[in-house]
Amino acid sequence: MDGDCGVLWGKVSPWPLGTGDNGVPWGKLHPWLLGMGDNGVPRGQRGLMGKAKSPPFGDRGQQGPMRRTGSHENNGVPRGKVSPWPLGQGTAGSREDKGIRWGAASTGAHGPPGGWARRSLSAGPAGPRRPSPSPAEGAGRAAGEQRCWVYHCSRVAAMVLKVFFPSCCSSAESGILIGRWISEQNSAVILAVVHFPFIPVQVKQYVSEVQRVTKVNVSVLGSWSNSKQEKEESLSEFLEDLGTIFSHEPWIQISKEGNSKFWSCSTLQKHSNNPKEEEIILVYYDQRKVMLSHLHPPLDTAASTDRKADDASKLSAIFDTVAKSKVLFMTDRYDDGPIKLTHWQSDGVEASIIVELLKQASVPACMLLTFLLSVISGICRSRVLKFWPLSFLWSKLSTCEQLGYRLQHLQVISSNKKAQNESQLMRKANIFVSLLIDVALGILLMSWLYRKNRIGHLADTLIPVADNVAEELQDLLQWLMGAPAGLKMNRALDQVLGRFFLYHIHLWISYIHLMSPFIEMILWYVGLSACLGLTMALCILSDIIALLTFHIYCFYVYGARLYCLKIYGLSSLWRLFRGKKWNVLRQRVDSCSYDLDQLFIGTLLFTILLFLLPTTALYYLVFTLLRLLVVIVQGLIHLLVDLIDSLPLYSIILRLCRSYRLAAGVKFRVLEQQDGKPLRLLMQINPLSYSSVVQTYRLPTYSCYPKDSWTSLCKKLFLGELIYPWKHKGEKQD
Amino acid sequence: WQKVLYERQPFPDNYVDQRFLEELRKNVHARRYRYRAVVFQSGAVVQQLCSVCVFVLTWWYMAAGALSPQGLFAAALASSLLGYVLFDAVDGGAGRWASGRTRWADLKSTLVFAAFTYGFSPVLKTLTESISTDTIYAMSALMLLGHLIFFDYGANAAIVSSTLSLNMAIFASVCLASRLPRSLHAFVMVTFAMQIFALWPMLQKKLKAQTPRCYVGVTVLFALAALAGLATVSSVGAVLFASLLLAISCLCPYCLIRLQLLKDNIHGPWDEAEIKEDLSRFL
Amino acid sequence: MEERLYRSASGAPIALRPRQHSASCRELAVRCPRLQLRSLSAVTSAVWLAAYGLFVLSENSMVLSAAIFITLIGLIIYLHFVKIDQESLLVIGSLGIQVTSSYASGKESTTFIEMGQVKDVVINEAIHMQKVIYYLCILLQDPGDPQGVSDIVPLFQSSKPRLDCLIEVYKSCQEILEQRKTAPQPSGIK
Amino acid sequence: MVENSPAPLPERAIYGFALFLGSWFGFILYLIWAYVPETWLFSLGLTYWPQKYWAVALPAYLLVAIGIGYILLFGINMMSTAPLNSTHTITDNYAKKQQQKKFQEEAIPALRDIPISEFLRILKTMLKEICGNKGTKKSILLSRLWHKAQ
Repeated sequence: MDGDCGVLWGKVSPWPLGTGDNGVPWGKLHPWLLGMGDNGVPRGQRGLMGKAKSPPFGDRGQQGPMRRTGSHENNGVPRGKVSPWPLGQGTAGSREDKGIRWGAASTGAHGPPGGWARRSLSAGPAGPRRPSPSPAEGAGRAAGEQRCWVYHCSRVAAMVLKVFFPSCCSSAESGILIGRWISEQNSAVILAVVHFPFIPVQVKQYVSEVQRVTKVNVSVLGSWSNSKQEKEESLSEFLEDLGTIFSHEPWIQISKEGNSKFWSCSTLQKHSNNPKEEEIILVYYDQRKVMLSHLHPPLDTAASTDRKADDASKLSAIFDTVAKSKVLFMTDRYDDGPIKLTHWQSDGVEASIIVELLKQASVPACMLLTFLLSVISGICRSRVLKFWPLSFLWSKLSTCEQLGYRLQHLQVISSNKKAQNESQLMRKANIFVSLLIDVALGILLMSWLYRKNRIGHLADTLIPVADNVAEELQDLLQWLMGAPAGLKMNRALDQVLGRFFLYHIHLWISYIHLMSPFIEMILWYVGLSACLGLTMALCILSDIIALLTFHIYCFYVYGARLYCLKIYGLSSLWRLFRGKKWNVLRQRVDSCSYDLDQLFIGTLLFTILLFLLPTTALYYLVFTLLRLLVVIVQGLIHLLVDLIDSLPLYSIILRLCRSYRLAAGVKFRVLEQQDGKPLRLLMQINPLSYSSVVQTYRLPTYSCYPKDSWTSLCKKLFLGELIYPWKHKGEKQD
Repeated sequence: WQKVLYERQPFPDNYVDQRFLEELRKNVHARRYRYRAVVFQSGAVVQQLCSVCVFVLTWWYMAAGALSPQGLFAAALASSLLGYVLFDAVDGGAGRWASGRTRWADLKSTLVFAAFTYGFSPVLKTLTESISTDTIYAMSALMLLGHLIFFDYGANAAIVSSTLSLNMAIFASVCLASRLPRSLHAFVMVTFAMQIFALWPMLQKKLKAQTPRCYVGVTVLFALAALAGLATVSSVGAVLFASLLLAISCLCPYCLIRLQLLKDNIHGPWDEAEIKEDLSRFL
Repeated sequence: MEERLYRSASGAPIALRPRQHSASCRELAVRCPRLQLRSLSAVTSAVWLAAYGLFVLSENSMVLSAAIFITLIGLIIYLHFVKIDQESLLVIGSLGIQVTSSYASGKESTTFIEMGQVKDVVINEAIHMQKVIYYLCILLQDPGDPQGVSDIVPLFQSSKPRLDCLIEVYKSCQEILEQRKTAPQPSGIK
Repeated sequence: MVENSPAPLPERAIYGFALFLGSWFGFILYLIWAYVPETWLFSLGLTYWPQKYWAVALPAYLLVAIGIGYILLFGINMMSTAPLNSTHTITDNYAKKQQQKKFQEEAIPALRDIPISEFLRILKTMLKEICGNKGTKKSILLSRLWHKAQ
């Protein structure tokens, strides 16, 4: 293994690597390598090394042959576009070399030799030490056709280096910058400043510890000098020397002089053959807000795992980095560690003790609740309730639907499973708040209802109202049986229809009178349901309205059926009248030659139906209007219920009070600037608009009203198809 | 110069030279008409106008009570039997043989027709009683006008639809029949309408194809009969109707032939816009 | 930098103010004419006159108070949600494009589009209110299809500058956008 | 089919003639209805006329309907134009189909759409070129554009 050792870097381009040192597969494997550096033993699984064939950063990385000469030059560090890493540093270099060599060897052993050799070959001509004139182009060619030019112009960062600097560190004392280097965007996210004095080995240890915990490639990125007085020559030299200890490419040096707002910033490229000046953009960000905020739209976890590497946008990478290194910020200010850091400090932990206690207490309560709920839902699912008439009834009563819905909610809340991601957590919180408010409103309603015998009053008024409605209907029918509004109706048909409906009303009135003694008792018990929530009470109200206006529904159905029959007959006879017919196979109207007798009978029927249409249409119109009135009242009640059910109150309150928590994106403000100093931007969080908060976190409801558009509703009304406040069975499947 | 746009030429894009109108043609589809032929063809229009007139007259007499339904029924039966015999006799049964229609089928449709009409005639009686008479008249007038417009006079045009024409006539007859005093009247009226609007044009068409001379005679006789009938009701109406018939059969053909001279269609090497979609589905 | 005067599609005078913050950062602001006191007072007095006429007819003082109320509410809504004073476009090479529109009341609405999503900035023409207008828009990259455009973000929607102004903005945007295309890769890998 | 071709056929000519006569007849009838006093008409025995009111009302309604038709047409136009942020302002389904055609070496390239950004870039360089001589015609500009786009 002391010969050539090709290492897989990625797959994009052949790359002339370093000055001939250690070949290390980079990517996510860094933490282990550091670990090896410390102990001389690889911590990671060897097997995984072989999988480096497709590292998560594969698209960005390079691959190429590596010539190991075995020399331990301090500055001879392999660098790549992926993630230059402080490897083989001065002090530890010789000791670490062994371990790294082992790592490389194992890669060679486990990696698939075929693909490997090919890549080495293609990389061959580039040779070591020779800088490639235009890496982007080379990469494109090597990668082949599938990597088209758009990729490069949109994704590959230009010569601009972006430094994301936490604004809380602007007054920190001099030290070194810790953060993550995102090479594909050519940007550095500074997380903290380590103050002088420190021992380099300890810093490395600390960094590797952080890496292990947070799974973020935290590294030392550069130096930070905050000189209150005039610039000290020795300090700046020292800072440059630091760059050789923590070798990172590029080594960022930021210095602030006095109270000047304009910092100077420079990068050190030790191995650059191209000493061209880079443009640097300093972006200040609020560490706390960025850490806590939740960028929208949230990436789908399932879809993002494989695409995350190349598809995650720049901003989400930065947000992700800061959010993941939460642990870094949790260390106490007064903790006496070997290293002094400046970053955003979380406030004390005293209050969280109570929260912890509550958490502990909630576990048994949740378990009990879960058990009860599973029993209830088991009963509900039992087969006895599934027989036809009952199941039909359940599906039509909105109370039952609402009950089932709430049961589901309770199950979600009381489940012991930890919420997997932010949106699930949000959903739980939203459900909880909506349930809480619902029950509070319900109890308020109940306390109002059961005072001063209001139930009795209600019952006393209900019966006369129902009677009154029936009488009004009777009068309406009498009017229709005459000559309503001067319309010319067919007298015979008019009489028949009118008598039929009058008989129905007669039946209805007797039914109401039979019921009247029990109404108050029923209302009293039904009112108790309000303690389950306002929505429950409203659903019961809606059901009561539906039951009390059953006669109107019946009339409507008769009228609609009759009218529908007429409309269909007329439409087909109208086609016959014009000498056309409906072609079922081709779904269109074709011309057709009818026989003489067919024509005659068709036209005769057409005439008769046409002259009878106004009578039927009038009955249909009147009863449809009545029905629509009832449906609108019910619809309003259901709208209210849906509003309470689905409004994501928690998210809205969060947006109101902590608007940065829900971020739609960011916005930049250009800060005042000076010539020769880097451009300074302030990154602020752009909060999500309320409408999109509601849209994103809206809880799904069972929504029992149909989702017809207005045009389709009008069409249905015109054609005499039945409209229901609930969904049809067939539509549910769509 | 070449008539192409894809090559570079030292002319502006909209340039044309002298040869441009060489391929122009005029009045390709124009037809020379002869006066006698046009007058002969206009007989169909005259016939149909007279049919409508006779139908309305019959209804008038029935409504006034001057014509008994039984009498009309007998006359209609007799004439339709005569017509039925004539229909086969004119071409010696060739048309029937070609269409493959049996006498049994004829009898069956007659029976179906009679049964339905007889069964529905009481309904027809009460159907329109609440609708004002003026509305009924307006509706019938419109329907009869539509019948005249859509009738198949022998020209092949998009507007012609014999089914629609017949249906409109039946609709008008049902409307008018519902104004008659009794249901038997209604039955007889609808029967008569069927005869005059459905059967009579079929016989006419056959006559016109087989014996043109005879057809001219029948037309003249029929027109005279209609005029005479109209004269008994309203002399002004008869005068107007007679002038209308004369205008259609004599003046209009002359006018048509004179107007042919003004025809100025141009055809050339260009593509005329053509509507590919079948527009008839909107009708 | 100095302002340059142009006209909007409807003929109103607008001012374009380009500002170069650094080589790869440029801001282009288009300022619409401010709300004229004259037109404001004309509308207000018209509404109040109409209300006074109604008051004389109906002799109900509710009409007057309602008119005042409606005018105030309408003015607030107009200033806060409708009237846009300035629209600006901040192009930061390698970072993204930020579109800001500031309303007359001082409210600002900002959208930031990352460079990775931006396919191009183009001048487009479209039919708008029965006439053809030119407008500047950002084409967003379709993540599935490298040639495709997933969405279009129109710029300067309220001021609607004419073509001469748009060309000016287009050129300065392209200068920065072209940097990202021609620039070699970061030197860290050399 | 006969109906779809716009050629002036003889049958069509006859129906056109009938329409011509009919419209004249209708117009004369309208004039008689509108201008001749009702008593004169009644004395002739022609009693079945609509009210004279409609002789004025119908044309008025028609005019108003035409006005409303214009407004409706404008509204429909505005509804059916794509909004400014729609991708249909720069491409459509047919353009996508053309993109799928493979480019062949040494052959006349297939007709294809030039993406708008490419087009503008070409136009920008072209405009600089053209600014000098204003006499350049549009067709030449387009043909050059075409050659550059290849």
